[in-house]
Parts: sequence; structure tokens; C-alpha cells
Amino acid sequence: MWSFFIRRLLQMIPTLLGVILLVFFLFNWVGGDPAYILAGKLASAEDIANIRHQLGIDQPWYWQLWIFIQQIATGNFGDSWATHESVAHIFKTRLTPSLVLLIPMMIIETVTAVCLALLVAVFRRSMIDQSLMVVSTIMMSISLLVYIIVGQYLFASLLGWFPVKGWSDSLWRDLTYYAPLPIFLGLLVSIAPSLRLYRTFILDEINQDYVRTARAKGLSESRVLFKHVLKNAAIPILTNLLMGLPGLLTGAFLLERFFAIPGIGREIILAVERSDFPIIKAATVYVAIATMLANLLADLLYRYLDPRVNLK
Amino acid sequence: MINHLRQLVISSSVLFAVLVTVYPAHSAPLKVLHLSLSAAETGFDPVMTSDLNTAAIEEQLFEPLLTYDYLARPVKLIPRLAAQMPVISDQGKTWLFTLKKGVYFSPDPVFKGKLREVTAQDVVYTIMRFMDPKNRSPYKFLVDHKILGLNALADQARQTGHFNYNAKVEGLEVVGPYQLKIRLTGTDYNFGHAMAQPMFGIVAREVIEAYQGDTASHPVGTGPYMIGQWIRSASINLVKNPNYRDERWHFTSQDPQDQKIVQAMTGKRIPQIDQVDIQIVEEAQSAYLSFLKGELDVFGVPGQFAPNVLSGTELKPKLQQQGIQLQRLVDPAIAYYFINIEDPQLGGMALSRIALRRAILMSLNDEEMIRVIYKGQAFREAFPIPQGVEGHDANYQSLIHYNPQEANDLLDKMGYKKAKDGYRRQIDGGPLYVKYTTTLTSQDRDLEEIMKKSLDRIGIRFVSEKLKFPEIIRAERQCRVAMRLSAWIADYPDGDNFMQLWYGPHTHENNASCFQDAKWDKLYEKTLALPNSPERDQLYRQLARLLEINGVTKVSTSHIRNVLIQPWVVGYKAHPILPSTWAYIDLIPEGERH
Amino acid sequence: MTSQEESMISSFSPSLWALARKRLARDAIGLLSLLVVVFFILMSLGSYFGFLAKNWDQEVAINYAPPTWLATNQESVSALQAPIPPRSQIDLYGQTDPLAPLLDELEAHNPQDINSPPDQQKVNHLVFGADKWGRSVILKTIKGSETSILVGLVAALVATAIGTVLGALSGYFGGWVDDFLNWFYNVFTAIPYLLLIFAIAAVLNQKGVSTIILILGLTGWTGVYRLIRAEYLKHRHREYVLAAKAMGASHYRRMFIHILPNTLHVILVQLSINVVGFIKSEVILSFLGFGVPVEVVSWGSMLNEAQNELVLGIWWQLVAAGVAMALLVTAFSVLTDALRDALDPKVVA
Amino acid sequence: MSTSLLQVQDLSVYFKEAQGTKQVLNKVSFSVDRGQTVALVGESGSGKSVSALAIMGLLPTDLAEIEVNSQINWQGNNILHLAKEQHRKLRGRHIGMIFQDPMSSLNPVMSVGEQLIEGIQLHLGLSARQAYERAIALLTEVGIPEPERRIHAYPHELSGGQQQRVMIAMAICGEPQLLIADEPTTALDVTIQRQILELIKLLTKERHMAVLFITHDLALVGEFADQVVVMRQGVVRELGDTEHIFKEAVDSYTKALLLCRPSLTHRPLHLPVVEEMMMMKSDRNTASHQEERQRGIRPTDEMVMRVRKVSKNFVQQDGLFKRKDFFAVKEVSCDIYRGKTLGIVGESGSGKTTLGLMLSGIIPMSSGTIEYHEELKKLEGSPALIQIVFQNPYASLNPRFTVFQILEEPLLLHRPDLRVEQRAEEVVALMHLVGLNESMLSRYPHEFSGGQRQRIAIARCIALKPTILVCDESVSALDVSVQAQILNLLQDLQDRFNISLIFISHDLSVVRYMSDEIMVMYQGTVVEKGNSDQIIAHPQQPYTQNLITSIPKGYAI
Repeated sequence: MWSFFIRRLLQMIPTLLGVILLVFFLFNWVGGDPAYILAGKLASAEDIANIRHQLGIDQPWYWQLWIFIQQIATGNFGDSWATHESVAHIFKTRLTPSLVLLIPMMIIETVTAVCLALLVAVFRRSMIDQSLMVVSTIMMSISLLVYIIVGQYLFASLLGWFPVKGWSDSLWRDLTYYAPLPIFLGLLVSIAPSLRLYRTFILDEINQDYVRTARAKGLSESRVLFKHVLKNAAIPILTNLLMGLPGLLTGAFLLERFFAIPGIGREIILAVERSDFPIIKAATVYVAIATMLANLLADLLYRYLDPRVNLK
Repeated sequence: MINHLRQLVISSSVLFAVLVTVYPAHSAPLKVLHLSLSAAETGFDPVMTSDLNTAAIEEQLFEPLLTYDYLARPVKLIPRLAAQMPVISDQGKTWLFTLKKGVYFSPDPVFKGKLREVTAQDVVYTIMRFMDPKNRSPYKFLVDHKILGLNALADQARQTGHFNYNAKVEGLEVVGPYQLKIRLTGTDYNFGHAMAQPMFGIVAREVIEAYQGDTASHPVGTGPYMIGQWIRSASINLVKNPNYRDERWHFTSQDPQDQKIVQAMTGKRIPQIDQVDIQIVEEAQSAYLSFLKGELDVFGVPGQFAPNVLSGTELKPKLQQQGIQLQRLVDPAIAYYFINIEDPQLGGMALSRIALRRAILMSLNDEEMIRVIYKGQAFREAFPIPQGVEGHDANYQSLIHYNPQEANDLLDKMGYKKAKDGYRRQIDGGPLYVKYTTTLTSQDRDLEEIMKKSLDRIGIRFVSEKLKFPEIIRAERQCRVAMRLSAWIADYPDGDNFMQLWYGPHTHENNASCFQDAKWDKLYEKTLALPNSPERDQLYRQLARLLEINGVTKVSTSHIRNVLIQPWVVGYKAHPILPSTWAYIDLIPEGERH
Repeated sequence: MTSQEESMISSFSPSLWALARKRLARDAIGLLSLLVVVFFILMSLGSYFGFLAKNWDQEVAINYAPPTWLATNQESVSALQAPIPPRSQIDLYGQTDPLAPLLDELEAHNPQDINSPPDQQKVNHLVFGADKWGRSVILKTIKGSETSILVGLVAALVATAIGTVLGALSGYFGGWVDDFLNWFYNVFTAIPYLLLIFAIAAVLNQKGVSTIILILGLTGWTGVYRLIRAEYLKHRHREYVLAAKAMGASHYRRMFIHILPNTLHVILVQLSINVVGFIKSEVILSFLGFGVPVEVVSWGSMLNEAQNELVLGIWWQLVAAGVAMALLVTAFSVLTDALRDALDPKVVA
Repeated sequence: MSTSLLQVQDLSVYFKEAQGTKQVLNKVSFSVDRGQTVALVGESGSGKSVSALAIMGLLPTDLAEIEVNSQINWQGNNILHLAKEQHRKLRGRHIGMIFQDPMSSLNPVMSVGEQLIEGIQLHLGLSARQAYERAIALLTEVGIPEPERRIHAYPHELSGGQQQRVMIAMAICGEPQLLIADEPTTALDVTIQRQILELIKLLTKERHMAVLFITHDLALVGEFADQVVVMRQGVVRELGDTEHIFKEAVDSYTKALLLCRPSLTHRPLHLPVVEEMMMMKSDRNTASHQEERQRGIRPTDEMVMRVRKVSKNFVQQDGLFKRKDFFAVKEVSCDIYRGKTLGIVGESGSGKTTLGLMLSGIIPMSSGTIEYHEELKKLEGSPALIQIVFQNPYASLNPRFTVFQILEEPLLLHRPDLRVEQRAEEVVALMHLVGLNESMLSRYPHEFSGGQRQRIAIARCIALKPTILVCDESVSALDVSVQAQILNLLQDLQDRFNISLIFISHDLSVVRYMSDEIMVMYQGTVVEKGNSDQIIAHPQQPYTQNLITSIPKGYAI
């Protein structure tokens, strides 16, 4: 168990190194020079040289790369070039709103999708199954942008059921007042693909031999479904969920922008617009590490849930 | 199922909406002003500020020596931290400032619970900070090379890596605890404008040094407000500064429309509003819908939504019935097309190239742009100095008009022949196209469409180059941008702030057209020695005409700012220069609105 | 490849397709969706070859002309240009205009140069409304289908090709090839998608539709890679591959002649999943500013324009592009499902 | 009414298919009395499993359709008319069932105990504590060692035999009166198979339980069953006492089934084939009159391949950096003679397949040498030297290739001199050689039966006229009747082309029938090697002896 864990952690090093190199070269070579914007409207060439010196971007690339690696090793990415705020602090503050949005979304999505998937798996090939599948396909086909534009206009403005936008520093108020509409709109797009995926997971299990055994034992259909089938289908569902989590973190930028939620996705777009490298670099490294850890966690979970796989 | 879910979501949110509206009734009625900004703040150290949104907040946190009168139009400088207007002597080279007494910084742990009064030394420190290379101030230019002895100190700092704030500077002489004499390197009647910028809000040295490296998160000023709750890039909550002096609303105006404001506000203590709640909302639709719902109190309508708000220049009756007010004013800014004189395809001062540039500028249909893109919320402005800025000429007539017919004839005449593909070539048969530079935003996509249509009219190929904004600035400084629709907003309301955009020595700085013409430069230098006067105005007109004749620039439009004000806002008057005026207005508390 | 090998590849397909066709023919919904997809592809081909929507960029109506059935009898707002003042009356403030003699000469020859041409007559309502410039939304949607479908198809081909080749190499050879490609895959998936888009867009530096295709293709291969690698891992130890090895078939032959056809159902399904995903992604790319160039129209660019229009009550562009996209994407997804069933080797005919 | 526990009367079942419906059971009737063991015997597709599922009420409702006149009477009541819920109450409590593959039939993520206790609590309504004790008792009863420890084990942690024991425990936990065993030993090794059969026998005796034993192997039931029901293609061919069936079977199919399986005592030149026997009207017993084939290596035989100390080891990760060697095959030596057969026999995990793959050059050896006859040295590494026929005929043919493409490939790769027409002629000749019609050339593998596919695989192998042919469990997946045909085909080809065979199988009687020499393998090493008849008649090693006694003897023995 421990040796597996440590080996997996060690395997993350080359991947992280790859991420670092890719990001460094992609953004350092073509990412633009923020000095021109930081210098202000009437700066002289000398001012710009001064700023480039302050930021360290007049150094040779290998030196900058070395500093970047040092920053990762120490976990200190310095300060944002645009706002002088410490990068660590930026991520600390942006993470919560992203999570406040994502965790309820994920929970509702999973619970709903699993319940619906069980429903359609039981009634497979019936009208319920087919119509739910068609509806979910249609829901999937509409762009999130359309959902947001129309949803915000309709639910928040015309009907006035929700606030148009906003965020507070109170978790309770965010969850109950500001987050419901963005979460709902996010769910409109995300439930359908999960439902379809989970349906195949459950159908895969329903056709297994052990289900026949359970029935031969005389178990009721609901017990067969919830105890035997779901327990097996939970393995791919949970690992799938966990591995998708880091991607979601940056993926909600549309919601964050339209509903003025200070999340990570919005921060990244802002950073790219401002060529704010410390944030871009930190974002990439943080998310990359989160992705790898989530994968590791998914692996561990998988191995924990599935007794067939032994930890070595 | 989905329906069910929706019901659940709706019913729960309705429940909480009720909770939320009930809640404030228990506490004392706070006056909270709700506002939105379209871009995130960048931290509140005034010396490092580069954008208007941040400046708007700093205007409330910090106080410079001077400011602009709230009601006077055209704008007029008045004292803020200064006790009276500075005494200018020595042909505008020596400025004597006297400070108000009894001005204290807002409370901060650095002061250890004591009141800390502002002195002349603080002003010296504040100005010195702009020259410290470590601060890399974007507004350094307002004092750079202007104050005797200050640049020497900066040069020294660049060598030693350490700025000596204890050094005596010849140009910054502390006359007494409340008096300061500033000596300039040359005549500059605009120095007062610099001292009215929110970036020149006075700071305390011990605070800056205590928060070294993180000053942007610890704004300590003398302004009417200070930072309360602050969620970065999302919301900023301003609360009253308890140490704020007893300052009374005292503005006067001759304008009959202002009398109601004067009546309502005169004698009230500044500020009246307890809290200002500012949210960062990047998407225009979100902000707009938010205002309509009453979530925002004052709102500058983005141009694209104007048709929903206005019929002609009037507010739509539906909004009028709600008691919403409209204020329209002209931004002290211009949008102008420039063509790079160093561009290998379009540049040069040969007659054929001048004709080419003139033809290109003649193909631009500003009327269409105003109508379709700006929804009528802009107007054709031909003079490089906009309305509300000293040196503006309302009667100036442009030499360059939308006339594709003549432009085509002109190009034919000059020998720019069309090839088989329907597009023109250079006279020598070489390739001819206009590489037009824009950013990635959707507004700029509209401008690209306009540009493409315009160039198609005269048979010149359009090539688009999309860059991020910092990249555009870099390209401009390297004279690599062939043509662009640029905009310039007044840093201070004086024509020089605009005319310097074409000054030859400013090439590689902000003369993006890279126009270097000895005759033009000589005329421009003449204006520098003059205060605002008819003589200077005449020179400005000549400069503007020369830009048109040479096909360097076509000034395109000035924009109209439409500000919507909720009925419960009292005393609001939109100001063209001040980035924010929240301390000067009042609100009817939520409980007393109907 | 020798001609015989070619003959082998081409001759396996009839049955695969025949089988798929037979199964598909039984699936009514699948068939219907196939019709819709074919309709859209014909439409975009028609537009590509200029049979359809050729004049989409002509400004035939007033700006935002409403759909016909909503038309009120409003006056057509004719945008008359202000008359140009004669140049002679313009004060040059003592400066000389080197072009003046030339322009005088031109104006003497062509009096119409002095006044710009009158505005052409424009209608004040259209079948399904007009956009901001007065172009027909219907024609725009048809023209947009060309770009969106092209982008979706070509990008999906690029992504699937990259994913298939890398996945095949990785799964087939295993060992260090697999380690290296897996590392590459891990690096790609570890970088946040949003930043990857920005980075690749920055590298490609905005060259038009091909850029979008490359952005999508270069970021979208990972899913295909994972699945194809798994397929190859599974197949390389299958007895038919071992038999081929015993027969002396080369690596190339085993990888591409033997195994590849057996993963074709996975590839085809991934291809169509990618098409659907990419058509949708194009909207987000447009939102981020990496959309199609101005002279091109796509559903993504239309939806982004429509962003600010809905609030003004101008819903027709949003509806046209949104419905067209939803229809195609739904049909494509349903077709994918049907295809998945039809191509599944597990289901015996 | 009879006193039968279970009586199946005129059971007809249809399966819905894409093109209409297909009848899978046609008026099947049989009965099971209390305490009686009834064997339902038939090859794949005979409908024996469908009958069992119909009794259990586990036929997929959306696919299967039972004809209205059919009856399944449980203690006199027709259970086909029961409500779903009612039928469920019968399962486990009155009728228990075990399945062919215990690994996949147990829930992989639930421990043995959980699955067992679940059933106990459901049927006997015991408390958790009592149910636990009951489970321990049951595990002890079915012969699981250390039941207190194993009760927490997950299915994959048990061996195949133990898994099947757990399945049995689960099936009898509700103390049913009838146990349906659907091919319970097919997936197991012979020695284990014997143990499981003994266990079932014991349990039925102790518990007075009736058993419906479903199998494809007629020999298997001779020792256990009271009654035998022989089925073919959904129809009951013959039904009667076991003695009657084995001694004086009337039905030609039953007779053929009894004879077409190789026995340990006879080695006819050709095995009898079901189709042929069913065609023959006459009653004479062909097998006993047939000439015996002579096997064994003579000193004059020419050695073509000499295998010395061949090993295969795999490296396993063990701990953080440690690695551990695992030997799949360890120092195996053997000789192959021209035109002779070396039989390799062993249970699963004995390394026989790995050895076969190494000998045929598909996987490299870890150590050891293989030498060839002088004349063959030039062929080394070429497919014309050695070829292999795999176990699973469904997996060994590329499903996306037509038969023509499959057979053309070796020619395409190794005889580039052939012109297109010549190649086609060769392919047709190959088809004829393995007894297939050339009209099938444009078809795909999925359109063929298992036996036909194995013929195609064999044809592909002999396309290049190899000197040696490895047959790796090549007939194990086939029904006995088909198995006989393929064995005959291999014999014919060996006779005709003088091919050396390396015949790998877990089935000792088949190996004995085919081989001149036999090599018995156990856990990667050779246990015993020698003349085939000698080894069977006088096994020297206890392992070999055990293997031989485990073989089902049929009724005769």
C-alpha cells in the first residue's frame, strides 16, 4: 500500500517536470510582455527596462526557468505582477468560491444522474428510457453560453427568482442566495452527459453473472439493484467523478464571469489578459498537481473499493 | 424530474430571499450604495495604480492636494488637502502649497491607536515615491523630469538599488509643518492637474514601510472612506473613515438644473453614505440586468444597451415612471484612427503615400459606426482635443470626410491599380494591404467588421492582427502597428495631454503613429510654453490640420456617457474627470423608499 | 503498402458497413438523425460551393430588421450622410494641402465625388430577421453551418488521427514507447484545458479558421488516445494477433492491418463524439476571442454577437444559431449512439 | 397427480430476435422426484440452461417468451402462473442454483460472508449473530478450511474450487429441496471437478435434496445421476435411468455422444462422429470393430527439434523497488520427432500454454536452447517451420477479415512469387483440405460455428506446410461431437503431411488419444514424461495418478 503510494508520487515528478517545461516555454516565448502595460500610458523606454528588470524578465531564459523551478519547490510563486498580491493568497481566496459552486453542483449532479441512470437502466428500452435519453441528448446539445444568457435574462431578470449576479463573504448566503442559479444552469449541461455515462456503467453491471446469482438467491429487485449493482457501478462512477474534479475547477469560468463569482477560472482569464505570469504559472502548476493528486486519489479509491485490485 | 429539481431550487431560493429581506430590519438602517465596476481592481497603493477602476476607489480612500469642483463645468481645480489654491510664482515654476490643519489618517495598527496628522513631509514622501524605481509607477510621467533634483535621486537609486527618502531635494522644500514649496524644472501650468490626481493621494511613510511589499493590500489614507470587506476581484466594501474631518458639502453652481442638488446637499457632512458596496461585473449583460433589478444604484449604461434605455436623448418612459434619472455627458476622450508613418506599406511622406492614407481615412464611415455599433451614443469629433478639455475647438471642421467615391478616384489617379482579385496593388505592383490591429474582445470584432467593410469599398485588402492589449502597446512602441483605432482618455483636462500623442520625440513611447515631422514638432513645442490661451488654441488648430493633411490621423468619435440613477439616490451629478464622487451624494435608506 | 494490402483493406469494409447499415436501418430514431445530419452536411456543402447563402453578407435590410411576422409598419430609418462641405470653405489655418490641386481636378471631372452616393433602399423586415448590419439571419445561419461543421469535422479528424496513431503506438509497443507517450498524455491532461487553449492559441498566433481547427485538434486528442491505447493493449495479446505474429506479419501489418479495423468502431464513435464536442467548443473559443475571422461567420460567432442582443429583445439570431446547433448536435449524438450499437462487434447480427 | 417435486411439461420457449422469434425449447418434459439426482445432458444450444432458468424464473422477460400451454409444476402447482414476487419467494428457499463460472457469479466487491449472510437472513430470518454462525457452519459443511478467516475474504481471494464451494453454500443456505447445478464443474480442473462432484453427492445425501444437474459431459453424470435426460436443439432426445442410457441407449444421438469422446482404453484410427452415426440406420457399434492406431516413438524416428532446459520467468514488482522473479516454465526439456505427437498435459497454471508459445516462437525464452534438425536450420525463425493453433476459435481469427483474407495472408507474406490466381487456387485447396466449401470464402468468422472456425485456423496454419504444429488446447472449447471431428482432422493432416504435433491439453484422455509421448506438467516443471500408453497405464508420480483417477469414468467403470 505505502510502496504503491510512494511509487505513484514519484511518478508524478516527470509529469510535473513536463508540465513546467511546456508552460514555461509556451508562455515565455509567445505569452507577451507585461511591462508595456504595467508601465502606464506615458512611460519612457527606460521605465520599461526598469520594469522588466524588476520582474526579472530581462534575465536569460534558463535563469528564469531555474527561478520558476525554485518557486515550485518552495511553493512561493511571488506576487502578481498586476496587483502585487501574493499568488498564494490569490489562490486561497479564489478557491473557496469555485468550490462553493462546484461541490453542490457535483453532488446534485451525481445524485440526480445516478438515480436517473438506475431508473432508465431498470426500464431500459422502454419509453421512459428512450425519452429520457433523447431529452438528455437535446439538453447536452445546447451551449452553456446560451443557457447562461437566456437563463440569467429569464430567471433573474424577467421572472426575478434569483439575483442577477453577485457574491458575498458569507458561505451561507452564497450557497442559498447567489449560487443556486449558476449551479442550476451548470447542471443543465452537466447532468445529461453524466446520466448517459452512468447508465452505461450500470447496464454493464446489470448484465453480469453475479446479478443472476443474486436473483437466484431470491433477493428482491431493489436489493439486487441498490446493494449489488450499485456497489459495483459505484467504482467507475466515483473514480470518474474524482478524475474530472480538477478540470471543473477551471472549467466554470463562463458561470463565474456572468455571475460575478470570484473563482479560479475567471482569475485565470484575467491573468492571461494581463499577461500576469506568476498567476498563470502558479495556476498551471497548482491545477496540474491537483489533477495528478486527484488521479492518484481515484486510483487509491478504486483500489479501496474494488477488492480485486491489490495494493502493492 | 428536471421540473421537480427546478421547483426545489426555486422554492429554496425564494425562501432565502425572504430571509434576506427580513434580516436588515433588525439593525439600524444603513445607507449602502451599490455599484459595479467592469474590471477588477489592481490593488490600492496609489503609486502603482494604472487603471480608472482602481483610481475610482482610491479617490475615496486617499486625498491629493487639489481636486476638481463637483458641480463646476467646465471643470475647475479647487483645494482638497490644501487649505487654499497654491500660490504660483516664477512663471509657473514655483508652487507654494499650504495644507489644511487637523487632517488625520484613517486608523491602522501601525499608528498604535494614536491619531496621525498629515504634514508637508508626507507630501514630499508621497511625491518621492513616484520616482522610486521599485514602485515602477505608471503615473511617474506626471512628475518625471519636472521637479528640481528629484531625477538625480532616482538615478542614484537605480545605481544603488535603494532610494534615499531622507535626502533633501531642491525642488521639494518643506517650509513649515503645513507648507511646502515645489520648484519645477520649467514652466508648467498643468502641475496643478497632476496634484489633483487620485494617485497623488497623500500616504504616510511609516505605513508604507510597515507593509513593505504588500502596500497594495493596506491602503491608509485620509479620504472619507476606508476599506471594509474586500473579496479580491469580486467585491469591495467601503466604510466611513472615523477620523475624517468635519467637511461640509459647500459646492455652488449657476446651472439651474443643479439647484436641486445644492438645496438637498448643502451643509451636510461629508460623507453621508455609510457604506459603498462595489462589485466587479465583467459581463455587460449581468451588470445591466442587475441595475434594472435595483441591485445597483448608479450605473453607466454600456453602449450596446442604450436602445433599451433611451429614445433619442431621453430616458424611456417606462424607466422614467420608475423614477430613474438619466444624466448624459461627454467623456473627455477621443477615439482616433492613426496610420503608422513608418509602416513599409502605408508610411512615408511621398505624395502617393499621403494620398493612400487619405483615401483610407476617407473610406471610414463614422456615421455608420456610431449608429450600428455605438447605438448613437457617440458623435463625430474631428478635433484631437475632446469636449470638456482645455484647448477644445467645437467649430473645427474636418478635412477628411467619408467619401469612398472620391477615395477610389484618388487611388486610381495615383496609380494604385486593382489586380484580378479585385484588390489594389502598390504603384510599383508590390503587395498592398492594411494590417489592422485589434484585441480579442467582441467589441473589437465589431470594429474589425467596420474596417473590413471600409477597406473593401476602396479595394484595399484587409488583414487582421489580433493581439492581447499589452502586446498591442509593445507593437505600437516598436512602430509595428500599421493602423488602429485607438482611444485616449484625459489624464487631466488639458489639451497637451492629447496633442503630445503625435510629438516626434514621443515615438517609441506613446506616439504610436510614429509621426516625426520637424515642422509639426516645432509648432508643438511652442504650445508648451503657453498657458491655456487663444494663442495656444490657434496653434492646436494648426497642429490638428497638419495631422489630417498628412493622413496621419483621423479623429473619429467622442462617446456619450449615459448614467442611470435610481430614484433613491440624492445629489448625484456625473463628473467628467473625477473617477468617483460617492462622498458627495446621499441615499434614501432602504426602509424609506417606495 | 502493396496493392494487395490495399485490396485487403478495402474489401473488409463492405461487410462492416453492410452490417452497420443493416442494423442502422432497423433503428428509426437513428435513421432520422442520420437524415438530419445529412441535411446539414448537404447544406454546408451547398454553402461551400456557393449554391446557398452566397450573398449572405449583403446588407439587405435595416439593422436588426425583425422577422416578417413581427414586422410593424415602422419607417425605414434611412441613414443619410451629412452633406460634405466644399473643401474650399475649410479653413486650413495657414497650412497647405499637397493633395488639394489633385482633389480639385478630380472633383471637376467627377461632380458626384463631392457628394457621396445616396443610401441604397433597404427593407425593414426579413423572413427571420436581420443582424446588426442588416444581413439575413437565415442566410447567416446557413453560411455559419459551413464553418461550424467544417471546424467540427476537420478538428475531430485531426484529434482522432493524433489520438489513434499515438494510442496505437503506445498500446501496441508498450515498454518505453508507452511510458513516453503516457508521460506526454499525462502532461497534456494535467494542464488546465483553459490554459492549454490560451497557450496553443498564443503559439499559433491567430491565422483564421485553421487556427481554431488546430486548437481543438491539439487539445482534443487525449480522450481518443486513452481509448485506443486500451484497445491496443487488449488486442495485442489476442490470439488472432498472435496468429498473425506466428505467420510472420510485421509490426506495421499487425498494428494497422490487423488491429486497426478491430478498433474502428471505437475510432468512429470517438470521431463523432469529437465532432459534437468541437462544434460546441467553437462557441466557447469565440467567447474567449479565438473565434473565426471577421469575414467568416460561424454559429459560435453568431451566438457571441447575440449575447448582447437578447436583452434588447432581439432574439432571432440567438434562436437561429442556437436551434441550428442544437438540432445538428442532437442528431449527431443520437447517430453516434446508433452507430455505437451498429458497429459493436459484441452484438452478433 | 404424480408425487414429483418438479415436473416440467411441454415447456416451449421462444427468444425474440431481430428477425422474428426463434424457438429454443420445444415441448420439453421431464420430472425430478424428491431426493433424486437428474442429469440434463446436451451440447451447446441444446436448451438445457434455458430450461433451468425457466424453472428459476430468471429468463430475461424482455427477450424470452414461454408458450402458454407450458407447465412447470412445483409440488403440483404450476409456477409459470405465479406472480413475479411469488416466484421470487421460491428462489433460494425452495430451489437453489449454482452456475458454471463461480468467479463471475459471485459479487466481486462483497465479501463471501456478506453474500452468504444476506441469503441466510432473507430465508431463515435469523439475527445477524445467528446468521454469522450459520454461515460459518455452512462454510465448514462445504469444506472451506478456516471458515472464520475465509468468511471475510473476497471471492477473488479464493481458488476456483473454493469459490464453487461458496456458491454451493449460498445455494443451500435456504435449505432448498431442489438444487439446480448448471455446469458447475466445467470451468474447473479435473481434480477439483472430482472434489466438487463428491461434495454435491454428499450434500444431497445428507440433506435429502433433489439435484438437477446440467452438463455437456455425459461421462460425468454416469457416476452420480439417477436419471438422465439427453437434449439436443431444444428437444428431449432420450430420457431414462442412468443404467438404461449407458447400457442400452436407443437414440442414435445418445449413442454417438457416448462414443465420440476418446477413451483411455481405445484408440481407433478415427473417432466416431455424431453426424455420421445419426445417419447410419444400422445398430452395430462402430468403435469396437475399428482398427486400433499404433502410437509410440520408434528408434528409427527422426528428431526434428531438441528442446533443452527452456525457462520463462516474469519479473514482478514487489515492494517499492524490489523485484521478484516468477517462473512460468522452469527448465523444460523434450524432443520432437517427425510425424509424431508430443502431448503436454497439465492443469491451469502448469505453464503448458507458455511453453507452447515459446516453442512456436511467439514469446521469447528467458533461458534454454532449441535446436533443429540439420535440414531445418535454414528455416529457423520462419513460419514454415512451426505454427500454432489456439484454444479459442472465436478469438484466433481476425473478425474483420474474410476467410479468404485470413487464408491468403500467409501466402501473401511468404510466397510473394505467387500470382493472384495462383494464390486463390491455393486458398481453395486449403479449404478443401480442412473439409470446408470454397463458397464460404467471402464470409466473416462470425458467420461460422466453432468447429468451422477451428478448421479455418488449422487451414491457415498448414498453408505454409509447417514441419511442426502446436495445438494449444485447440479442442477444449468445442462440444464433444465437434471435438471428435477436429481431432480426426488433425490426425488426417498428420498422416498426410507427416507433421509433428505438440498437443497441449488439460484433458488426459484426449492427449492420450493423440500422442505418442506424454509430458505431464505441474507448476511450470515436468512431472513425468514417457510413452503415452505407459504413462496412463502405469503412472509413476502421485500427481499423475491423481490426475488419472479424477477422470470421469462414465457408467461402465
